[in-house]
This record gives sequence, structure tokens and C-alpha cells, in this order.
Amino acid sequence: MIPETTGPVVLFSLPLAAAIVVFIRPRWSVPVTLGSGGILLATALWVVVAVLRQGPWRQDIGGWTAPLGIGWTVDGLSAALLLLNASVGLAGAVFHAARPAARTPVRDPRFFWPLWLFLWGGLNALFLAADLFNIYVALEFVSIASVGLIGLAGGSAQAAAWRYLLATLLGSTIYLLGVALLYGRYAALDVALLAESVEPELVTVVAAALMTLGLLLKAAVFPLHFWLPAAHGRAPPAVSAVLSAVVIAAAYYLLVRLWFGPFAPLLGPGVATLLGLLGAAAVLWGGLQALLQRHLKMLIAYSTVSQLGYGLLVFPLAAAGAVQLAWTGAVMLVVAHGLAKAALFLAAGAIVLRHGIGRLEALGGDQQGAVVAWVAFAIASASLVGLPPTGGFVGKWWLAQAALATGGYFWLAVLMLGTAFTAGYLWRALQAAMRPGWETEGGFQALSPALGLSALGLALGSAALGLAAPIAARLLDAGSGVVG
Amino acid sequence: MNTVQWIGGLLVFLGIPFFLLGTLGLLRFPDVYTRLHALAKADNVGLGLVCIGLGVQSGSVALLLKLILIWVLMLISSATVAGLIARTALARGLRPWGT
Amino acid sequence: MTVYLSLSGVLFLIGLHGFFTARSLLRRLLALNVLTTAVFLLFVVLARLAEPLDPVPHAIVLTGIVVTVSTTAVALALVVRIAGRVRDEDDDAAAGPRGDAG
Amino acid sequence: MGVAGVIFDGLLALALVWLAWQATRAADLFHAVVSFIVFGLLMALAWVRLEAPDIALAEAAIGAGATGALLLSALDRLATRDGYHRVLYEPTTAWGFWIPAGGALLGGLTLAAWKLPAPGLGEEVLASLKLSGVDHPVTAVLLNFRALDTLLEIGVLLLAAVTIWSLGRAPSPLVPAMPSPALPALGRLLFPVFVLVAAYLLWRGSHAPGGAFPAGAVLGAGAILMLLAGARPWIRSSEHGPWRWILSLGLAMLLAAAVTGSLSGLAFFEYPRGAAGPMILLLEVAAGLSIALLLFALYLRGEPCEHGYREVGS
Repeated sequence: MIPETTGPVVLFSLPLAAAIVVFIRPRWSVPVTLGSGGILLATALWVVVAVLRQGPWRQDIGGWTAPLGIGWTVDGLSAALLLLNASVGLAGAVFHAARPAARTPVRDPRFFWPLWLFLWGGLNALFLAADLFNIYVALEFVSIASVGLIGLAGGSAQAAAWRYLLATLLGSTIYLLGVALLYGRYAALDVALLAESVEPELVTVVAAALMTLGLLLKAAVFPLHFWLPAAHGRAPPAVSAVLSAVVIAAAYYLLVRLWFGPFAPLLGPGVATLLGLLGAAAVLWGGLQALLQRHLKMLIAYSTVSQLGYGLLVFPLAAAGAVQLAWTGAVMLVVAHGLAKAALFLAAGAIVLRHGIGRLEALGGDQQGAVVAWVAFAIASASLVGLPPTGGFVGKWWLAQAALATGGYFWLAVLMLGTAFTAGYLWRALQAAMRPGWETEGGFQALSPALGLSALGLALGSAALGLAAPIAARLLDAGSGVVG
Repeated sequence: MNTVQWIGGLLVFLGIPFFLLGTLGLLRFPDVYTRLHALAKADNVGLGLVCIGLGVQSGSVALLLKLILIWVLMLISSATVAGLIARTALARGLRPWGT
Repeated sequence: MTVYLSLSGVLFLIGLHGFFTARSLLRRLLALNVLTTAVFLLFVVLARLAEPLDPVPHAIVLTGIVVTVSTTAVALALVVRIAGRVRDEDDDAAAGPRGDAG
Repeated sequence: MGVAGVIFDGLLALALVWLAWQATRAADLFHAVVSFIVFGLLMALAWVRLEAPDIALAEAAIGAGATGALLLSALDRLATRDGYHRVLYEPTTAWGFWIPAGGALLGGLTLAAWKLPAPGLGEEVLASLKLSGVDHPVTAVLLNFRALDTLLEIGVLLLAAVTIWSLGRAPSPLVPAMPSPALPALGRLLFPVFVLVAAYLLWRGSHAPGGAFPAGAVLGAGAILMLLAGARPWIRSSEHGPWRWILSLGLAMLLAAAVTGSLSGLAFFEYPRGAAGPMILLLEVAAGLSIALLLFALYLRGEPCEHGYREVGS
């Protein structure tokens, strides 16, 4: 019997090792990436099962215990995000491998694969890390890989990559300042250790404010979202998928980790309401912007700003007392959003590749050959809107219950209004398929069925999350730090 | 304080006027070339005296040798850099003062 | 040590101010580097205040310096590319329609 | 020493503030970059004053040396672009709000930092130093206690190189417009010194300030200096060439060492009993070499071509 501690080791080491192999031998890129992607998905599933079976665990690196050494935590939250990362990573890799090379705006296809695997490894390192400075290094790792992947699209994407880089670097620097203050006060960097020793005093408050600000910038929370639409809208499809689904979720993951871990004593009604209001503003503003977009990918990109706002509703609802419901609901929503959003970007990528143009008016007409992609788009939309029985529905249901239980009718209204917006802009996108489109010169590009299927897989996953709601609830409860 | 330390201190003290003169030249001389002249000559002598003085004062031969090595490296690099600056200035068409 | 603690704060402010007011891409990058240095300085001052001298922040800052030079190099490479976009029009055409097909 | 030390610290701090201000505000971009480089050099002095000689070495070599070279060469390339000024203009968004917000944060920060007790982990490190396999605490932290950070850090360097390569081919490296016969001679003369210094720092690292990071930084900065002095870059990007191997070596070896722990029934990144010393030495050499090479690769600002670099006119 292999001990379950092998799981994180594989999740950490394999992507990096594969990235090195792919960097040295570009010719082996596709088989190596898909092969290791399969193993990583299986390992992530195994870790999820292990957490369900025996609860969360902690692993010390190098045999040194915390304050001196670095540790990894594997609990329901990190396992869920590891699984999300593996699913999106594999689907994106399949999509990219099957794309028609002629129309993809990737400048130098050889470098996509090492960067993709590096991003994968960096995200896994981030989800495992339990040490604030280790998280900083992993954050920078993820930033550079994301910038490289966005820049691959060339042209204006490189300008978008630059803005993203500046925003994210500023975010990490501010975060690091908070880490320095915490270290100076408590001589510890480990999240669990800090959670035991933190006291609600000025240093902690300032550190919490700084780290939250940095992470909000990275999570593109309104009004710090200015960099996101261009970066996510202009990157290659697979890259947009992973950025919107996982990289944004990673910053959110850290916020939740910190506020329900070390900073839990500080989470008073004031802070919680502030964060909730930011979330509400994001939901409405992002939704409105998405309604106004003319390009399919920009619409989806603005939708990310909007959807992540729901995640922040966890803070006011939890502070009002419905900790468990709000927590499981918000995390469920973020994971379901990740799968659905990645599916949307991949489906949109396939559709846009087929038409050669991304404007909504142009996408109608003959849909032969893009049916699977549109079906995936529709299923993912259903999950994003929150139609039963999808994961999005379950997440929203839990959040709504939490709002009802605590009398937070304002948050309930935000939830409803946001849903209306979501339905509105996604309906606009789906409508485009029905209308007569533009004739494109040279006709439609023939697509490999793998493009649509990779999107469909993710969309079905997002929907199936709703059916697996009891298991998901049990997983997220498993040592989420709140309940444990 | 024994004699060796006195000698070291004296050497360091002797170095100071060279630095002062070099800086004065940098501030008061009319053009790039003369300023370079002041810096490259006076400061290097000053640095040598300070290095040797500190080395002597420390009383350790190894440290003295290390400090002398630093001085030699400084000499080489400042000579090269001064040459580069002067050449670049000439190439840009700056005429030496008085010509 | 008060001097260096204040220095760290002042540098942070200068970096922040520079970052938000500078128009030039390169200057923003410089401001960001100043900002990072201020954070490193805080770490090392904390190490110096601890009794005995704490090596962990030293290691953290060493790691941080290498990470910073990496990000700076990536940023500079990007600046040079986007500044040169006007000249690289041909490359962009080869890369396909941007924005739309992206 | 007391009064003189305080005066020195005060002057140093003032100079640093002035240089930082110049670096972010100076009207002339060249002036700003040079101020920033000098800022890095003076920071090295500040690190020495704060009893952090390892950081001082790394800062002088990386902060001032490598970053300076990168900045200057970028500046040189930007100066010749017509399009630069077009990109220069960027609409600023709501900064009027963010500056006061930042000021308020800083106020809180100062208030908070003033009374930090800074307990530190010095005791813990010293207590575990014997088991770590090295005598120098910073090296022990870097390559044993917090080796995972180091692994990710080398990963960041490699990733940065890959990212830069992905942006396009390397332009010809910056060679001084006015080559002087003295410069290549200086380069030839100094490079052995750089190698010697790097080796010395690496050797010292096990028991005194020094080690892989400063050593790699010095070596990398030396290589960039060679390039500035007119040497042709010798990293080739042939798929069959050894360079990609060599660049990835540091990360690969750290990963291998980490996994070895798991495979032999210990924790991830745990060194087998008694083998910690030699393994750390091996990893240090690998890490130092890859830091040097990767710094050099970063400086090339693009994927090097099969035959060195694209000639200027072609």
C-alpha cells in the first residue's frame, strides 16, 4: 500500500519534471504532457478520496517541523482545487494539442508546453503550501508562467501580459510586506502555527489588510479587475481557460485560507461586510460589462470578474453565523465556476477558431461541426447561471440558504440579480448561434472533435458536481479549518 | 596603540588629502578629460594609502594582501573605465579644454 | 536600527508613489523594484532585531532577490517587445488576427 | 563606533532615499536607471551594516550588476524605437484614490512596525544546525530547512528564461558602440577572477557567509560583463545541444534530491542520515552553476539562435 503522502509529492514533482523534459525535448511535448496529465488527474482524484476517507493531513518537508521547516496541508479545500487544476490542465492540454495550427495565434508553439506544465506545477505547489513565504514564491512562479502563456498570443496580448505582470507583481509585493510584519511579530510563517498564536492587535490587522489587498489585486476583485479582461480575452483559448478557472481561484483560495485560518479572529462584521460589498459590486459591475461586450471571449472574461464576486459573499455570511453553509457554498461555487468557465473558454475557443473571428454577430450561420462545442457552451452556461442540478445551482443554493438563515436579504438580492445578469449575457452568446452569421473568407475551418469534447468534458464535470453535492459537502467539511 | 597601528593610522590619514584633492578636481576642473585625470590619479593613490594603512593596522598579513588585491583590481578597472569614458567623450565630439 | 526601519517605510512610500504616478513603463518597473527592496529591508531589520541574529529572513531575502531579478528580466523583455511592436508588424500578421481570434 | 555608526547610517539612508527618488522621478530615463544601479550598490552597504553579508554579496552582483546590465541594455533598445513614445502614454485609472489609500496603509504600517518584538527563529536554527549538515546558518536554511523555497526559486529562474525565450528570438546583445581595446582585455583578465571568486564563495558557504547564491550571482554577472566587453554569447539553442540540459540541471537535481527522500521512505526533501553534508554540497554546486547560467540566459532577452544570434542588419 502506497502511503497517501505520496500523492502530494507526485502532484508537486511530476509537472516540474515533465516541464523540464518538454523544454529539453520539444518533440515529445504532446505525449509527455498528456501522459503526465493523466497521471496527475488520477493522483488528484486519489488525494480527494484519501481526504474523504481519513480526513485532512499535514506533511512536513525535509523532516523539519514548523516554525523552522515548510509544510504542506492537504485538506478538503486544497484537494478540491488540486482536482480542479488537474481537470482544467488536462482538458486544456487536449484542446491545445488538437487545435488547428494554422489559425491559432500562438507565436511559438514549442514554448507552450513547458510553460503550461510549469503553470500546472506552480499552481499545485500553491495549493499544497502551508507556509506564507513558500506561497509567495509559488505565486511569483504562477505569475511568470501566466505572463509567458498570455504573451504567446503575440501582438496586443503582450501589452495585456505586461499590465497583468505589473498588477500581479504589485500584488505579491504588498502581500510579502504583510508576511514580513507577521514574521516580525510571531516568528512563524506556517499558516497553522500562526492560526494558533495570532492575536487581534494592530500589527496583525495591518498585515491582514496588506495581504488581503495584494490578493484582491491578484484575484481581480472589483475595482482591482482592470487588468483581467484584456489578459484573459486575448490569450490563447486553453490559457484563458486555466487563467480564469484556476489562477484566479488560487488567489481566492489564499484569501479564504487566511481569513478562515490565521485571521479568523479579525473577521468582524465590518471587514466581512466590506469584502462582501466588494464582491457584490464585482457581481453587478462584471455582469453589466459582460452584457455590453461584443466579442465572445471578452464577454466570458468579464463574466469571471462577476462570478468571483460570489465567492466573496462567504465573508459576510460566515461572519453573520452561517459559517459552514456559506463556506461550502462559496467554495463549491468557485470550483463549479472554474470547471464551467474553463469549458466556456475552450468551447468559445473552438467556435472562434472555426469562424476565424470572435464578434458575436459573426458566430451564427451553419453550425455543422461546432455542435459539440455549442452543447458544451450551453451546459457550462447552465452551471454558471445555476440551473439545477448543476454544481453552480448547489453552490448558489447553499449560499442562499446561508443568507436566509442569517437574515442577509441584501446578499440574497445580490445573488438573484447576479444570476439574472449571468443568464442575460450567456443568453446573448447562445443566441448568436441561432442567427445567420457572417460569411468568412475561405469558409469555416474544419475542427478536430477533440476540441469540442475537451470543453464538453469540463462542462459535464461542472454539471456532475451538482449530483455529487453530498460528497462535495463532506469533502469541503473535511478539515476546512472552519469546522475542524 | 603600538607602533604598527600608529604607522597604519598615519598611512590612512595620508590618504585623505588625495581623496579631497581628487574630489576638488572633479568639482572644479573645466571638462570631462581634466576631471577624469583628477579622479583616476588622485583617488587611486588615496585608495592605495588607505588600503595599505588599514592592512598594516589590522596586523594580519593575509588581510593586508587582500586589501592590496582590492587596490590592484580597482586600479585596473578605473584605468579601463577612465579610458572608455574619455574615448566615448571624444567620439561624441567633446573637445578637450583649451583646444 | 530605527534609521533602517524608517528607511524601509520611506522607500516603500517612494516606490508606491512612483508606481502609481509614473507613465513610462520602465520607470514603473524601477518603482516596483524599489518597493520590493523596501520589503526586503524590513525583513533584514527584523532579523537584526532578533536575539540571536535570525538567519531565516536572510535566506528569505536571498530567495526574494533571485525571484525579483527573474520577474524584472521578464518584464524588461516584454517592455522591449511591446515598445517594438510598431516595427514587428510583420510578425504580428503572421501570428493571425489578434483580439478577434485570440 | 557608536556616534560614527549612527552618522554613517543616517547618511547612507539619506543617500538611498535620494537615489530611490531619482530612480522613480528623474526626468531623464537614463538618469533614472543609473540612479537605480547606484541605489543597488549602496543597498549592499546597508546590508553589510545590518550584518547580512550574504545578501550584500548577492545584491551587489544581482541587484546592481545583473539587473543593471538588463536595464541598460533594455534602455539602449528602447531608445532606438520610434514607437516607444506611443506606448509611453497610459491612461491612469483612479490613482487619485489609491495614493491616499496607500498613504493611510503606510501610516498604519509604521505604527505597527515600530513596536515589533521580532522574536526570530535564531535559537531554533542554531539548535538544529548540527543535524543540517552545514555550519553556516543561512546555507542550512536555504538548502535544508527551507529547501523547498530554493527549489521553487531555481524553478522561477528557469521559468523566466523559458518565458523570455518564448517571446521571440534573441536580438544581438548590447555591445558598446565604441569598443576600446582596453575593454576586451579587461574582460579576459577579469573573467578568471570571477570564476575564482565564485569558487571561493561556494567553498566558504558551508561555514561562513557565501555559498551558492552569491557565487552564482557573481559568476553570472561576470559572464554578462564578458558579453558587454564584446565576447560573443555561447549559449546556443540547438535542440540537440547541451544548453537546455545545462540550464535545467539545477532544478532537475533539486527535484531529484527531493524525490530521493520520498523514495527511500523518508519525507519529501529529507536527506538520508549522514548524507546531508555531501548532498548539500552537490546541490549547492548545481544551484550556483544554474543561477549563473540562467542569469546569463535572462540577459540574452530572447531565444538564442542556432548560430549564436541574429546579426544586426539581417
